[in-house]
Amino acid sequence: MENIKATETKEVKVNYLNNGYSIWSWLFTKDHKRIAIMYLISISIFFLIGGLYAAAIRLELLTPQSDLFETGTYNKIFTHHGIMMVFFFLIPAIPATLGNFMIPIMIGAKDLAFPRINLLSLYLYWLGGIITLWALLQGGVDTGWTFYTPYSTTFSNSYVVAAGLGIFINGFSSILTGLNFIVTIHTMRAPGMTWFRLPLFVWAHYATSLVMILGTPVVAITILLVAVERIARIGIFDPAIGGDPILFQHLFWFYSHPAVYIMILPSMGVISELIANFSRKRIFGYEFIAFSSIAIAVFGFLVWGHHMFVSGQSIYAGLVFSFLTMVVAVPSAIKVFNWTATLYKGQVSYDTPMLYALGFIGLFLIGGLTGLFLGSIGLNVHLTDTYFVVAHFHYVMVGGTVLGYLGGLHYWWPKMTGKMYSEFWGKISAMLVFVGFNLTFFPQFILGYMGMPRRYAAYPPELQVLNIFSTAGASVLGVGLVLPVIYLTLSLIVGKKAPANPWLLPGLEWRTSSPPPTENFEETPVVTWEAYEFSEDNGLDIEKAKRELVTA
Amino acid sequence: MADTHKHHHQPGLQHQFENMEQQQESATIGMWMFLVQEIMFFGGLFTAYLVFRSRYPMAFAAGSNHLDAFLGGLNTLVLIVSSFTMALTVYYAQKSNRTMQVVMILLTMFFGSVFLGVKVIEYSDKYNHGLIPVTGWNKKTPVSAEKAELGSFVGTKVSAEEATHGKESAHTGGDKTSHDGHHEKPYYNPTGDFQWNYGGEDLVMMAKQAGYLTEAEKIGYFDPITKEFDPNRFRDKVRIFYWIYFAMTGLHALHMVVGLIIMSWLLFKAIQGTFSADYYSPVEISGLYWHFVDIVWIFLFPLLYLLGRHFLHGGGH
Amino acid sequence: MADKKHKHHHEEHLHIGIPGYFLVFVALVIGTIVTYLVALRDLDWLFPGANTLVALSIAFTKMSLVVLYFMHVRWQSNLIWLTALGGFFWLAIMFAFTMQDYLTRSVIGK
Amino acid sequence: MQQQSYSWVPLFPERASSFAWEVDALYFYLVAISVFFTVLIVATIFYFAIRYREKEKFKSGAEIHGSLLLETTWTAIPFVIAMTIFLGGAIVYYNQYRPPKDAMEIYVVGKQWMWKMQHPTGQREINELHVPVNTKIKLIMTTEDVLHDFYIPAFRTKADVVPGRYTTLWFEATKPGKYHLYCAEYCGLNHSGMGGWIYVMEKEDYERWLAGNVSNQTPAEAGKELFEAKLGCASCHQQNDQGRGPTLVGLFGKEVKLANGQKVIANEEYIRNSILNPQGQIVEGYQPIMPTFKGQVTEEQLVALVAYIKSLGTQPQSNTMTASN
Ligand code: HEA
Ligand code: HEA
Ligand code: HEC
Ligand code: CUA
Ligand SMILES: [Cu+2]
Repeated sequence: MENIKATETKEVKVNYLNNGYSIWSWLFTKDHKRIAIMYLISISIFFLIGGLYAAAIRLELLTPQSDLFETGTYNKIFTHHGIMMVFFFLIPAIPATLGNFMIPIMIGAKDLAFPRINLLSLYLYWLGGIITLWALLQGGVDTGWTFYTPYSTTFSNSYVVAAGLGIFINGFSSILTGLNFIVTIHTMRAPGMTWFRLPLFVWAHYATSLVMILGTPVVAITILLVAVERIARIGIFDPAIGGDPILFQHLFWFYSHPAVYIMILPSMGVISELIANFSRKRIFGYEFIAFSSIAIAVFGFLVWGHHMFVSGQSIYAGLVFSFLTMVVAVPSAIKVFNWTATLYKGQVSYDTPMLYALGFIGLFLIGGLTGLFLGSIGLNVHLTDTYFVVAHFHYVMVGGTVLGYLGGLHYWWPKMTGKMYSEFWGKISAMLVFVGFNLTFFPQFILGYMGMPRRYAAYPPELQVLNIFSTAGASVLGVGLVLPVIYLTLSLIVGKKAPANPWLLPGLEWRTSSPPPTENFEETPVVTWEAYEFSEDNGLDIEKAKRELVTA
Repeated sequence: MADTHKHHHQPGLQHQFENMEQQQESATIGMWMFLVQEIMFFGGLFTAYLVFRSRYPMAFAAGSNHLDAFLGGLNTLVLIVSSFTMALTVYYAQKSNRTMQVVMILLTMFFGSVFLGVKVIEYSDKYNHGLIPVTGWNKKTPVSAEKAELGSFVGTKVSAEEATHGKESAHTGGDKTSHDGHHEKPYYNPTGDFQWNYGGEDLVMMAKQAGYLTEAEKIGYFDPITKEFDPNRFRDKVRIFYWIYFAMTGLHALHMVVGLIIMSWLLFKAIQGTFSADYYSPVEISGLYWHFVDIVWIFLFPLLYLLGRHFLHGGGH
Repeated sequence: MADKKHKHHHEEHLHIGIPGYFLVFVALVIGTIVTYLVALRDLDWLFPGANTLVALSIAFTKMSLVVLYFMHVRWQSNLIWLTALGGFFWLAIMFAFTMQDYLTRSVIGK
Repeated sequence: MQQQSYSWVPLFPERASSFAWEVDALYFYLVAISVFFTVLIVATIFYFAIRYREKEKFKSGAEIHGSLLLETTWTAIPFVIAMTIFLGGAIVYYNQYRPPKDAMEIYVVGKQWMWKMQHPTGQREINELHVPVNTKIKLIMTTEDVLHDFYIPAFRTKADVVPGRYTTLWFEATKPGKYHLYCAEYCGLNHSGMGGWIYVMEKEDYERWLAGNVSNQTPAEAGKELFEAKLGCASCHQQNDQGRGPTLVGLFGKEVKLANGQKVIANEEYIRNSILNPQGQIVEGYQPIMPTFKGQVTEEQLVALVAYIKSLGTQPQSNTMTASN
């Protein structure tokens, strides 16, 4: 207590941002907060690159002919789009930025358990990213982000090895992040921070980390095998030399299905935070949300074959995978119902983060439900490899994860930067994203059922009208997504100074200054309250926080 | 503010931890998580092994028969000894016994190096016999007249007579005479190709009679039109075995090299007297890594060197 | 975790001591030799695949010894037990669900 | 030529196989479930959002922790519904993937980037498949190179073709007409051009077609169709030299430089040879990758092709990448 008062009187507090300005103080930092900021900048760049490729895809598909690009170029464009978005944007998006920044603070620790490994994982991410970018600039890759053999091992004439190497390295970045989180959550919790007092964001990341550790190595070795197979012309995937292309699919999806839960779970964690905090009440069914994260992570490993229903795997395996796919949908349903129930008798406010959170629920709902269409094996036969799949995964990945990510980014922005962003523009862009998104991807469900295959540079003219809608929507979506880049950046310069607790919330991260000091807390906090505790027992000095809010 | 730094007086305590216990616990859990990651990393290869072996057991048996099971077994023992000395390293660190610690680290490193040395011998043997599954990476022998006459019937085009010659010897040649029941032909490999010139027909025929061929083998080894045993097709499957062999043992050897690097660092620190009963967690977690690499080999040895060997030694099938 | 203090006795750290380690070591050596010798015998008269079963059982036993004693899991917290088991369990999942496809290709249909 | 068949329902694919209605029924079942849950959740959210909007700044909401009863309910109900979805899918799939014993067998070979079919009576087709209506047809499929996928949306069915293996697909067409055939597994450069048409014909028409009835087009028209769609020439020969093969615009009568240094005049004989025996005369600067069409094109079709290539003259060709007919 003494400490806080002492620092309050000082003019400029020492925080993680102003305790060193040199470039080295960033590049060699071991502070999880600085690493998170560097990640944030990096993934934003990759997102913009991926977004530019998306724009190119949508422009090409404006007309039925492949007139804007050669078919070969188009193939590279969607491949690059997928690789950039999945491996270099969406997978690290929430864990490496928001997670990296917030987890230690939320559990009352000074840092992650292994700060040096954290920095190493950033460097691996950069190295992987640069190698992959180099491959894309040299001539690109045209295998699709799924790298199916034997096209990728034998027939493709592009930079598969280099891109694969980049993804391989990037994989270890993800593994190390997961490892760090798990250890941190196990050993570094502040006194009194029991497992069931952890914010659900932390639970979600725990589950995510499990998937990272258990799944990522498999895709790493698989991609390595593809690369060696290309270089040495031997291998186990190309049937021309006795190998088996379906084995590749098994190994690839063993990771890449669970990987979709790497993408969605952290976002679900963010949504749990937002829904509870902006309703200003306990989350409904805390344990159920926490355990459903674990259940998703665990059962998510048993369903990968649903990407291979028509691949020639056995019918029996197809049925088992279809069955388990239905089972794994249930924990997601539990979450959705609990979030909805949380609003009941709350004090719901509609700041920008909450708008994103509500948008998330709607869009993830549609994305998840259409996942059931795909998981139903008889229906999948018609739908697989059509735009129905494209629409499904954009609904969960963009409508779900990206919205959750943006919600979280706005929510913690004052904490991370010490500045308030423009609420007006925040709301505008949230609306634009929501509308633009639906306009882009809803027509694709219909296109898919009509039979438009994915990865097509040219398509039959009778499908043009819906494609025009989709492209129009993408432009609105593009504007909606570029806006935050602008006003968030501007807020750093012209934004109001953020108080320690701008929303008057009980979480630990709101009990330290904005931006937090290097060691996160002036003194190690002792936790005596439950997560999302809005009653008097939460030990929050409400009056002081309100005073700050007014003066800021 | 000041009192948060008070722990720094404790040697080896990093700033993010409250106390040594927390730090050590983190290190141990961290290493275990890393090992789980390693299990899955090797797991991809084990899965590939499983899939192909369950389909082509005969080709795998034939392939593993040309690994040197004695050297493989020897290496297993070598690794076990090194694991033992590693365990003792941790023991002596816990006892704060610096001298014995250093001795044990040196021994561990010595056995680790022996292991790699044996591996080099094995690999070069494969190189000399054309068993590396990559074209051009084997020893190349120029076409010499008398060798070309004998010919190898696999991998290169051979005349009709040579082919029959090869077949005859396959049928009449002494099954019991050659040390592993295979028919070795002179090494003739102008392009450095993967050269499987040890037959395999009798093995497959034996298995066929006993009804042991899997569905995949019934298709995989035979010419679709003539329905005869096709040595080229058989060779393709054996090549898969060798590719998996090199991938798995190569990755394992790489882990050994990393292990040796870690041990060198440990040696350096141990000589400085860093480790004691109060602070030995680096030794402990390096040990975990070392033992893990040993465990991988404990499985690689039977899977690659031994399974299927009895097909040839047991006489029957 | 921080509230659950660890007992920190010296004896506990020394685990099984040199004689213990040596016993484990001897067991491992014997296991290796037995594996080698058995692999040369044909055990198919027992049941098909007997050789594989024996070889892998020995390997599992050896692994368990190393994990329990050399890697000290015997004395570790539940978490470490769970982690070690979990790793192998996950591998088993990968095996089982992949093989479920390959082994049933001809069961239904076709 | 037949016109493409469209569904009378807008934005809905034509339904033309015996099990298409099963797939559609399952689809609508799922649509109903989705609408139900979406409306339920969205309406609830809206209701709560308005009813419980913040009335006083920073006031706390009610103290509610959860309810075991509710949790059980909303675990059990989705689980049961999910199981019905699984069962529905399993039944539909089972019917789709077990080929009947008495089906007519057609062989299909995928190849970058064309489909080659062979009828039981020996007729071969490329990128087109003529089948009789109300007849069970089983496709036995493989590929020469990479994965492809034989997809007919109007029949609601598809299956990957895998190199080194046979996969099968069966259907019974129920409505005469002309339907899209797509390659639905990404296979490289011209994946989106690797399509064609399925012609479902009345049984008598099919017999007549088998007997070799041809339509009354001019040879050049017929050749254009062969070139652009049926034989897939256009996948390599485009209106500029960007394709994998040389452009054929303005070829006729030109002097062609061959890889072996020779020069030849591109006359009818040369074009014919280039189609039947492409490896015989390799054009300078190109790889000998053009497959032979010997045995796949009839003499009649050859004539048509030559007529078409002649007709290309020097005028620019229409965009050959369009998937239109
Ligand atoms: C964030 C990423 C993400 C997420 C979370 C999901 C979630 C799900 N996905 Fe998706 N999926 C992808 C990303 C994702 N997917 C990607 C990228 C691909 C394509 C890859 C490629 O080929 O390029 C893909 C492809 C894909 C396929 C293969 C399609 C094909 O190629 O043939 C299938 C098939 O089963 C599928 C199913 C599901 C299911 C059942 C869920 C479930 O987890 C969804 C669960 C959620 C709900 C069910 C909603 C909430 C429910 C309720 C409120 C109540 C009602 C519930 C019931 C009645 C059960 N997905
Ligand atoms: C995280 C994952 C992610 C995200 C966010 C997106 C975002 C988008 N995607 Fe993508 N998509 C994939 C993952 C993702 N996608 C994957 C995995 C595939 C499959 C690839 C494959 O088949 O191999 C795919 C495929 C795919 C296709 C199918 C291609 C095909 O099969 O032929 C289409 C088509 O419409 C598409 C569109 C879009 C659009 C319009 C967006 C929009 O949401 C994007 C909106 C964003 C922007 C528009 C960026 C904003 C910035 C700018 C516009 C630049 C301005 C620049 C500056 C100011 C510097 N995507
Ligand atoms: C797989 C790609 C491919 C397909 C399909 C293909 N070609 Fe070719 N074609 C080539 C290539 C490459 C060359 C140049 C090398 C050569 O002469 O073989 C060529 C050369 C030719 C030539 C000689 C051109 C010249 O400039 O002298 C003619 C004529 C021709 N093709 C006609 C056809 C016709 C007609 C078809 C369809 C029935 C067809 N091709 C299908 C790739 C293809
Ligand atoms: Cu063939 Cu796509
Ligand atoms: Cu999936």
